[in-house]
Amino acid sequence: MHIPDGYLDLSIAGIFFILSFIVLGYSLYRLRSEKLTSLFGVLSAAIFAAQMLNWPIPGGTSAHFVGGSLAGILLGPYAGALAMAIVLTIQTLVFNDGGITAWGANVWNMAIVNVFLGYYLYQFLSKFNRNLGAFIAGWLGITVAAIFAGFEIGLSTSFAYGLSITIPVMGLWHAILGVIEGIITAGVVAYLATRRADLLEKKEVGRASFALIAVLIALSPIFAYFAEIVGYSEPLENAAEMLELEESPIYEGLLPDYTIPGLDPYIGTLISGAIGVMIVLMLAYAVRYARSSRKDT
Amino acid sequence: MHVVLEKTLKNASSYFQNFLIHEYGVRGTLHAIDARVKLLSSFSFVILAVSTFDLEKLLFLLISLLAVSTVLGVNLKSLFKRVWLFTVFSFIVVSPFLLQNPEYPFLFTLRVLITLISLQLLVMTTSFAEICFAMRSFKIPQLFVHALWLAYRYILVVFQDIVSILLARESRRVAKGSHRDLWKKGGEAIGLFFLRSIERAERIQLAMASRGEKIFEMRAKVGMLEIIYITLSAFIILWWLAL
Amino acid sequence: MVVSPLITAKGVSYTYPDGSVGVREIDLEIFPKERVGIIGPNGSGKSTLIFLLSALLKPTKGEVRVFGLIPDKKNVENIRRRIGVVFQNPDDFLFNPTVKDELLYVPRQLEMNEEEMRKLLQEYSKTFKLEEILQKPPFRLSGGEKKKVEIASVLIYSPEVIFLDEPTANVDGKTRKIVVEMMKNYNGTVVITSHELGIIEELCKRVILMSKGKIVLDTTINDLNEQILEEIGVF
Amino acid sequence: MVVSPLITAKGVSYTYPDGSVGVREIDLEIFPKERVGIIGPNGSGKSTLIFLLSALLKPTKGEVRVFGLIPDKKNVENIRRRIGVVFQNPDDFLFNPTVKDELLYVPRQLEMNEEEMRKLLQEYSKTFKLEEILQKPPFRLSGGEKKKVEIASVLIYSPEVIFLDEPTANVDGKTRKIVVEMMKNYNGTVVITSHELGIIEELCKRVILMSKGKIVLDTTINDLNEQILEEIGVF
Ligand SMILES: Nc1ncnc2c1ncn2[C@@H]1O[C@H](COP(=O)(O)OP(=O)(O)OP(=O)(O)O)[C@@H](O)[C@H]1O
Ligand SMILES: Nc1ncnc2c1ncn2[C@@H]1O[C@H](COP(=O)(O)OP(=O)(O)OP(=O)(O)O)[C@@H](O)[C@H]1O
Ligand SMILES: [Mg+2]
Ligand SMILES: [Mg+2]
Repeated sequence: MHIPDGYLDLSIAGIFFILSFIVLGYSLYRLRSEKLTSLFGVLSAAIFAAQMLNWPIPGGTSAHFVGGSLAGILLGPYAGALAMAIVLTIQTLVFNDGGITAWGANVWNMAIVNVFLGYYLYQFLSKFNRNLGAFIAGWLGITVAAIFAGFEIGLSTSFAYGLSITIPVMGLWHAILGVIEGIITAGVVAYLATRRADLLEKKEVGRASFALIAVLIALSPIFAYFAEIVGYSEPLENAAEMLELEESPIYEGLLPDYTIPGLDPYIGTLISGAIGVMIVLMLAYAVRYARSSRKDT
Repeated sequence: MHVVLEKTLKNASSYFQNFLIHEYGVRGTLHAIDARVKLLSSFSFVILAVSTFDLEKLLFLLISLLAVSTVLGVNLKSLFKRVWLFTVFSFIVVSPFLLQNPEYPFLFTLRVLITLISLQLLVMTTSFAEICFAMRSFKIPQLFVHALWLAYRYILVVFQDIVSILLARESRRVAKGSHRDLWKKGGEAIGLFFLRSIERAERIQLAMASRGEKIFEMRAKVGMLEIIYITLSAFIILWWLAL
Repeated sequence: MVVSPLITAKGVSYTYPDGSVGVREIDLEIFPKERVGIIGPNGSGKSTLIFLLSALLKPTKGEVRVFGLIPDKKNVENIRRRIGVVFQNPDDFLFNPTVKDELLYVPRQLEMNEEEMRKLLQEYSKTFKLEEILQKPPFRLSGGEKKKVEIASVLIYSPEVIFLDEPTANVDGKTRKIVVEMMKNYNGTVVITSHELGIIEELCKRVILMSKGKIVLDTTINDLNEQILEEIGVF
Repeated sequence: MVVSPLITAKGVSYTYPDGSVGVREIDLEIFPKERVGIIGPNGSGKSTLIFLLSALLKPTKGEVRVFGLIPDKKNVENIRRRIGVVFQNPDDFLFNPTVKDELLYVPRQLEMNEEEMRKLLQEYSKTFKLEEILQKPPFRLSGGEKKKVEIASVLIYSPEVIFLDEPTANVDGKTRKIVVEMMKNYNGTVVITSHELGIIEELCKRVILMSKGKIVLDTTINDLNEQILEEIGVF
């Protein structure tokens, strides 16, 4: 379900960065005086390992076990969100699984929507039947998270598929594969209930803050929609145009005859590209030289 | 079936384990540069890549990054090993557009490839501790970085355990076994492994307690090397804008 | 009559995925019923060699033959049945939910009958004083208890060849005696690594000395002297 | 002048969460600069006792005082800083990405200066022959190498009290000699458990015998005889 770099328009990526910062920041605030348990570490590691197995979905991103609901159930929503966010960060930084610009969106889907929804469903349903509650939390959690992911990429113009494809594709695939997620979630919960029931103690959450986060989740698609309308899909290019950098004096100074007379502009671009690369190479050698003259361990 | 499954799991685990520990032995120029500088420049390159569908701009960026990698001591072969998977992956995802708009899948995949390379310039040359340090100095909350560091360590432990347990199972597998057992025993085995990892982690927690839990702060290094690398990155950005 | 070797290694090297050299260019023959001790300083490749000779690792160069066969998918279960390996680190070895399951792991696969299994279980848990911990999960045992369980669950199915990697580390004197006694009466081939030379002296006639991944000496226990040991860095 | 004890245990019991008894009703005093050996059969509670005396586990009954203090949230970090514990199982102990990070883990926290750390690192990696593996992740080492790294990363910061749980398991003769040498010249309090009586004889004057979670004898090394050991089941 990880969205890589390049799938999202920057405006959409940006709005989800902001939303995720808010909720994650609040979670950190709630956790400020707590010590991270070994369960936290091991569960993060286990979820990390379980997410290894994934395969691509044309028209979407990928499908795999997510574990957001499980994290929410075992750690509570705040620590669960933190655990998932950390798994996503390590995956981005070590494997490139999930983009760095898409980090906000990925955290939103898997660490916030999935965790909070899964936690809440389990708390509500486990009053009636613990295992069924865990199953539904696992299944619905991943499906809704996938629908959010589908919405984000579908709304982005860089990703050529429209909403009418991405949402059904992501949603349906995950609704089917989510059954496995549900089974695993219920299985782990049932297993721990018999061996280490202390790990399943109810985690307290404030009602008001919980409601606020729910509202944020519900409204997030609307924020994203407006961000897409307002934002430029290619802000940097627009910035370049706005600054009229293409005709700027700095640039002319560097390469006065950008369109060398008699050459067609395409070759001109090619040449200036080549010159750029040459300069990059020279600078790289300069870095290497600086390294060889610095002595440290 | 279950034998194949175990084998796959073992291969996958050792594969990912290698991913997690980079070649600490080989140290190129990029390794020496301050992690914060690398973090920022890699991030900028990613932004550049995802901000355009211009073939010229993308090619300029790709060739520049490859040039930087070669000169500054990133092995192109290992770089390729780390980026091919998600590149192919992305191509498959957008391949249905091949007939309708043949340029798009290639440009799209090229963008993804560049973002992957940009990040690898950081990941392959920086230890995880340095990355954590860089995050701390960008004022990312202590708790988050601490959790990141903790999880990273447990991931190493868990992967190592998976590999050794699978070897142990192999050493005492004297019959092929039946498929029926897969579901019955498989679930139990996973649950047990999870429990065991938790209790092992509890002991590692003791080891950390006995030696102090403060995540260490590394010293920043900013010198000529960093300044020239910043210049290099700034040049790439400017030229990209101008192209 | 010429006895053919049970296990042969020809030009065997093993390099770990990260590039560390485990062993290099090993040539070795082990004959039926031999007692072989492998000694050498830490990191000299003893454990790696055991994994290779027991067909758990595939050499990156060269060839290992076990019972005359090159291990492959088809024959591997058969080979495993006839070989027992006691790992150096019991945590890498024990994976069953309880000590009892651990002991019976192989007997159950061999589909022994219940009565036979009950007897074996009783015998081995008595010998190794495991009666009180039979229902405990192995990861909740003390260091030496783990090692005891490990040794017992290999000896219980009487493999033809036994590899013991540091059998006396962490175990108490009593258990050590029992292991020595059992190995003395044992009717198969035994390969032992140990940093405690005593057990090698008691059990093995042939001693192999390793250093930096290579076999540097293959001799009898009587020809071993302090000087050689010191040179190689065992002492 | 009356010397007050460094560590005291009064009526200390520890039961593991699953109900297994680790130790029961321990009364013990350890004085500054003492060398204490703890021996006893597998599962007799030695490791558990070390965890209790080093303030890593909280007794389920009774009271442990370290440096005169009852460990609580506020003082525990200070207490632990003055104590070094070498765990029985190095896999439970090593958690840093490289051997170098492992060795410098505590020095970095103590904010030593670079020069000092460089020197320490050089000294200890030379003594324990770790130069070639400094950049390796600890979990990719051989059994004995792990133990060496563990011992080195505790000795490197010279704590006032050192607990060594089976320091000689899996390590080669040379390393064993080095450890004995270092402990002989060491200026603090040392508590050692070992199944190898040799090292206890070489280093400790006082010996504590444990059996089934209890201290059954607290005596000097000279008063220890085979008969007692055999009775308790050490041999
Ligand atoms: N998993 C691994 N990955 C990489 N290198 C390894 C791994 N295990 C062992 N090594 C290296 O291979 C070499 C041989 O290790 P091995 O475990 O065979 O030594 P050993 O002789 O058994 O040592 P010991 O007496 O300490 O048990 C060592 O240099 C070690 O660092
Ligand atoms: N994590 C654990 N959970 C439950 N019981 C445990 C655990 N660790 C140890 N025990 C039990 O506590 C008792 C004492 O164990 P301890 O590790 O202290 O023994 P020991 O004297 O160190 O033994 P060894 O010589 O084998 O190291 C044993 O009966 C053991 O089974
Ligand atoms: Mg070994
Ligand atoms: Mg112990």
